[in-house]
Amino acid sequence: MSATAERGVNALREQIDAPVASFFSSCVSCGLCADACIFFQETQDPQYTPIRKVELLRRVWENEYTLFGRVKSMLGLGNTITEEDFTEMERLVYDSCTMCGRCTMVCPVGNDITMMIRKMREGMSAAGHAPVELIGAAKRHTKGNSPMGDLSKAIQSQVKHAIADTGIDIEFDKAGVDYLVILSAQEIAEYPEVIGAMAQIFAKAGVTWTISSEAFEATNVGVQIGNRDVAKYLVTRVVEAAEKLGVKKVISPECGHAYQALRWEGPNLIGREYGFEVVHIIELLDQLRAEGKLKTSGKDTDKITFHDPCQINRRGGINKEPRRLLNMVAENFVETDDAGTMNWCCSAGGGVGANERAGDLKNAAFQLKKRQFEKVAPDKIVTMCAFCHHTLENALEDNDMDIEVAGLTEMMAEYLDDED
Amino acid sequence: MRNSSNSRADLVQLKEAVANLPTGNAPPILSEILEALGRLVDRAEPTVIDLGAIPFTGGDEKVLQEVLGNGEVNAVLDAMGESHIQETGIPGVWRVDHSDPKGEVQSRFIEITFVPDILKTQSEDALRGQEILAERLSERLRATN
Amino acid sequence: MSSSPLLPKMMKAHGVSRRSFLKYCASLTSLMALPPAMAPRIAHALETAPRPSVIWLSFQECTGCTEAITRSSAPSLEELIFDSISLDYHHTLQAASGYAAEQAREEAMKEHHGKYLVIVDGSIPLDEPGFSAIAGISNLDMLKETAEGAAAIVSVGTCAAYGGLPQANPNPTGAVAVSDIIKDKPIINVPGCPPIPMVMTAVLAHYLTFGIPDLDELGRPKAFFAESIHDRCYRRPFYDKGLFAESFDDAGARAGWCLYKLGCKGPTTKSVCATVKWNDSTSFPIEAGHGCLGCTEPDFWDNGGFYKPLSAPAGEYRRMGQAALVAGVAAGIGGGYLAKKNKAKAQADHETVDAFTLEKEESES
Amino acid sequence: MNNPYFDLLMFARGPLFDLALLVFVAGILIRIVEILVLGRKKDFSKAKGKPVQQGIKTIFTRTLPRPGAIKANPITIVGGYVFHIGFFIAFLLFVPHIALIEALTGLSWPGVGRVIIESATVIAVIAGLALLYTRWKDPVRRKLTTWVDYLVLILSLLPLITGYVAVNKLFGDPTFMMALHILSVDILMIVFPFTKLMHAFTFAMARYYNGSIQGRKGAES
Repeated sequence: MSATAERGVNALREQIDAPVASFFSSCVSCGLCADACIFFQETQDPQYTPIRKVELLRRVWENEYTLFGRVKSMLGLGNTITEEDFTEMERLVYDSCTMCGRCTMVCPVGNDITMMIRKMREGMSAAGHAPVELIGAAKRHTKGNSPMGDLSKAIQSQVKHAIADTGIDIEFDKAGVDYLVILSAQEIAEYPEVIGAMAQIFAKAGVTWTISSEAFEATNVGVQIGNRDVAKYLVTRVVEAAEKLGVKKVISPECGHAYQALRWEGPNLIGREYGFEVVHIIELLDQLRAEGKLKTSGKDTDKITFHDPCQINRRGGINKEPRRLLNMVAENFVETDDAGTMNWCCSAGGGVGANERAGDLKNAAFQLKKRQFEKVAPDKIVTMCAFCHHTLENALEDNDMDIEVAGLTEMMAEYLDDED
Repeated sequence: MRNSSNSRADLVQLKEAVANLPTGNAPPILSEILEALGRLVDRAEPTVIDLGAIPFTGGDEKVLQEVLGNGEVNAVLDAMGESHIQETGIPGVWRVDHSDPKGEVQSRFIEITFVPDILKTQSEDALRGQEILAERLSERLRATN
Repeated sequence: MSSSPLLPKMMKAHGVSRRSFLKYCASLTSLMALPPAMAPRIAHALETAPRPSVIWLSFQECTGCTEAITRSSAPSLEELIFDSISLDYHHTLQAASGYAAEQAREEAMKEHHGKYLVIVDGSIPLDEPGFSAIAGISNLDMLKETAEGAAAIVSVGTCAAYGGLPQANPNPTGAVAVSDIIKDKPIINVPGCPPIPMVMTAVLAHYLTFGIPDLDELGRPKAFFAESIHDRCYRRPFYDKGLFAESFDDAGARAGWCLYKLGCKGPTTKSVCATVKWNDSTSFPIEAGHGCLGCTEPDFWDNGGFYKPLSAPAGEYRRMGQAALVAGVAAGIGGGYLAKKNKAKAQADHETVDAFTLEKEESES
Repeated sequence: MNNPYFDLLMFARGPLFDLALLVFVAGILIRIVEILVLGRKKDFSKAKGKPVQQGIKTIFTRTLPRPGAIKANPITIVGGYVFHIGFFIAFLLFVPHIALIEALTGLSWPGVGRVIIESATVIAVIAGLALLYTRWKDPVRRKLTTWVDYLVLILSLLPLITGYVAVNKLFGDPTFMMALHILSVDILMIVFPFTKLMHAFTFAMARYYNGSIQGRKGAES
């Protein structure tokens, strides 16, 4: 069993439904999606026009899902898909798209192009045209417990550090608690402070929680690569662990695609509703704030701006929450242009960051962010996605920009009110 | 009904207002008249201008009237409907307007002439006049006898 | 048989002054958009036209055209002009009848061979000669025979000009227009059902004075058939303002709004009805509250219904639309079913993939 | 004698219109029903927002462009608006057209005067030509555009142009121009279901789906 063009076409075939059919029926090739795309913006290369990236899906739809297309195919006028077509589309679908969702917002007829890219990747991956780095990550995640490989030891030691730092006890696999905290590999490896931060906030708020020793990692390379079998396999681990522990809610970490995978795709991948609810950590913090259980004292005097992670704000609906929280702790909070729903991607989401081939494109795309940050000239950029955090940190450094990047949860914990 | 008759009145007014907008055809007609007067003076050559042949609205008529004014002669013809023959304030320039028996204007002319032909008694009519008068006289004679 | 001009005598007899006649000719000249200086020439041509200069043939017709000219109680100048030049052979009007009448026609044809004008009203049946015949002579034969020596032919009325009502679907008599039969003579079409009397006179006057007038592609004198009724309609401002009568007795109709929606054919009908009008310039159909039927245009009987708006479809659109609704939904369900089947098959064919089967097999080198 | 222009007009209003109506109505229904029958899977994720409401809302709200979009694509957006608005004013508010729709459906509404109709027509044609220009000149659009797209845009402009010429008797025989006008509409109706003109109907579905997908997540759309 190996990847073939035929398998790819079949995967595309499986993806077509009424929304896709209505989208392709409605596209008038106006090209307005181009300006919404960070890669087009920074290269002005028309090949990066988003709707062009889903051409193969469109062909399958036209050939096989419309009566007129069937007649056309029968007359030999159909446009069949070959191995070469997949090869040609590979860089468009994976290298020049972070699935940021801006095109979906601007399309005048309302086409969800981003959703179709996700579907397009199903076909690409099934045909064997996913980037090797993503396939590698999928293999590591399947064999181990994170796309970085086995992080079992790492999580144990990071939790130990957190306990030591905060003096708050954190128990693994504790049954009967309300919340299950899941982290992203990036956090475990790079930003473990978030564990202590959560422990402090939750202790103050009286939230009961635990971490699963089996499923402590929330990322899902299956969603990025665009393969539902892999995605289902990975999400099932989390679902099973959560249901085994009997928690009421699972906390999705500061990670964009993990939120998509866990909260929105997951139930559909496994084909049933969860026995628990999924909340994003920032949603929970804002809820605690509203309930008066999250109190802060003092404010950061730095000039702070906020970077909206695409998958959490634009495609996840969490927009006002981080701003309410940030305003509690930031004295000098300034928004960049387009902040909020139409914020520009950090330049490396959707698997682009891991894709070495896409390095130049990624750098080009970051120039847009760079200009926006330069205009605001903040001392600190706060975000709520560890991968955005990671990308911005590296890109700022590469561009010789001395701006600190921080996670919002950590920042909240820093100004937590100490009084009882 | 009230509304529709109101709007009707409005529309009739509008229609008239639009119909009476000057087309700008009066000035060229006036220069044409001047030229024609020259021909009349120099060579006794008359000219007739048909105002029905070009767009010529009430507004244009007003301009014409302002420039030409009223003259000394004003005749009304009763020949299968009225005709108004009027010398304008510019001697030698005449207005000749024919109406049908219902009073609808049929044709409008400007004649640059010493006297419009239509005013003259036609010889055929004069002949008939001679006959009629003769007949009437003989009838009178018979009656007195 | 005298050929001395008759008009001056007739005018005198009817107490019409020459001044009235001159005035009429002036208006006629203006109507035809001829230079005003032409008026005396027209008057002269009409006054001195030799008689009999005209032979009037009536075929499949309703006498409406003749009626139109002679309709008024007081003699009009049109009537006098027609009478003075065409009385020699006109079934309806001439005093003579039977053999004497036919003899008059034959004599006129012989005497004025190559010079007389033929006026025709009515269409000519081709299916069966007996459908319409005069003195045992079929219309077809009479037309051919009379046209042979004619200088020109004037087809008066839509029947003679284009076939008219007799030709209306299903055309039971096989009626045709004069121009369908006579190909070698100049033909002036003066369509209308009936034509406007003043237009008929004007055409005659033009012919007598200057010969054949400028004709459009349908053989009509351009002076009278260049503009549509719509262009000169007094209700046009309502059309332009978007105010339309919805029925013949609604407030809009009473307020004189445009009759387009009630089927008025003014926009596609060329004639001077709206300016010259009828019955001594009293009115014309639209002024009387009824839409134009389009009677100066060929096939006006069959052009999609008198009371249907011009923009309404003229065919079997209702049945077509219903069929399309049913067929569209049925085919759509069929298409959707095929699509669903296609998807179900794709799902059945799905090979479950894992991270280790995402790559292509190494191609054997 | 026949008036060939009138015969053409009657052909365009009669048999050809019937055919066009059949293709238009049946074709559109096929395309729409086929999409609806295909359907979509039930979404098992727990909704945060209100997918149905937001879907319906998005059908309307997506009519307005995002702030800043006009600056990036002035011709496409402004031209697109003006073309659509002008086209629909000329199409739906001109009384002879209303009479046609009334004959077909029994529905009727008041029209507007000629000044508005003709201004709308002229402006729509200018906008359409601008759209054609940007399609040809702009690299993004040029790369997306197929010959059918050019054809469809031109075919959409023809009824406006021929209608204007016919009503104003600019040139040619008015009856002939009217026949051409109706002919151009017949052709537009016939190509409609097979081309991107379908967006006139499916845009509502697309916007609904977009809105409902985003709405489920409580995200903007």
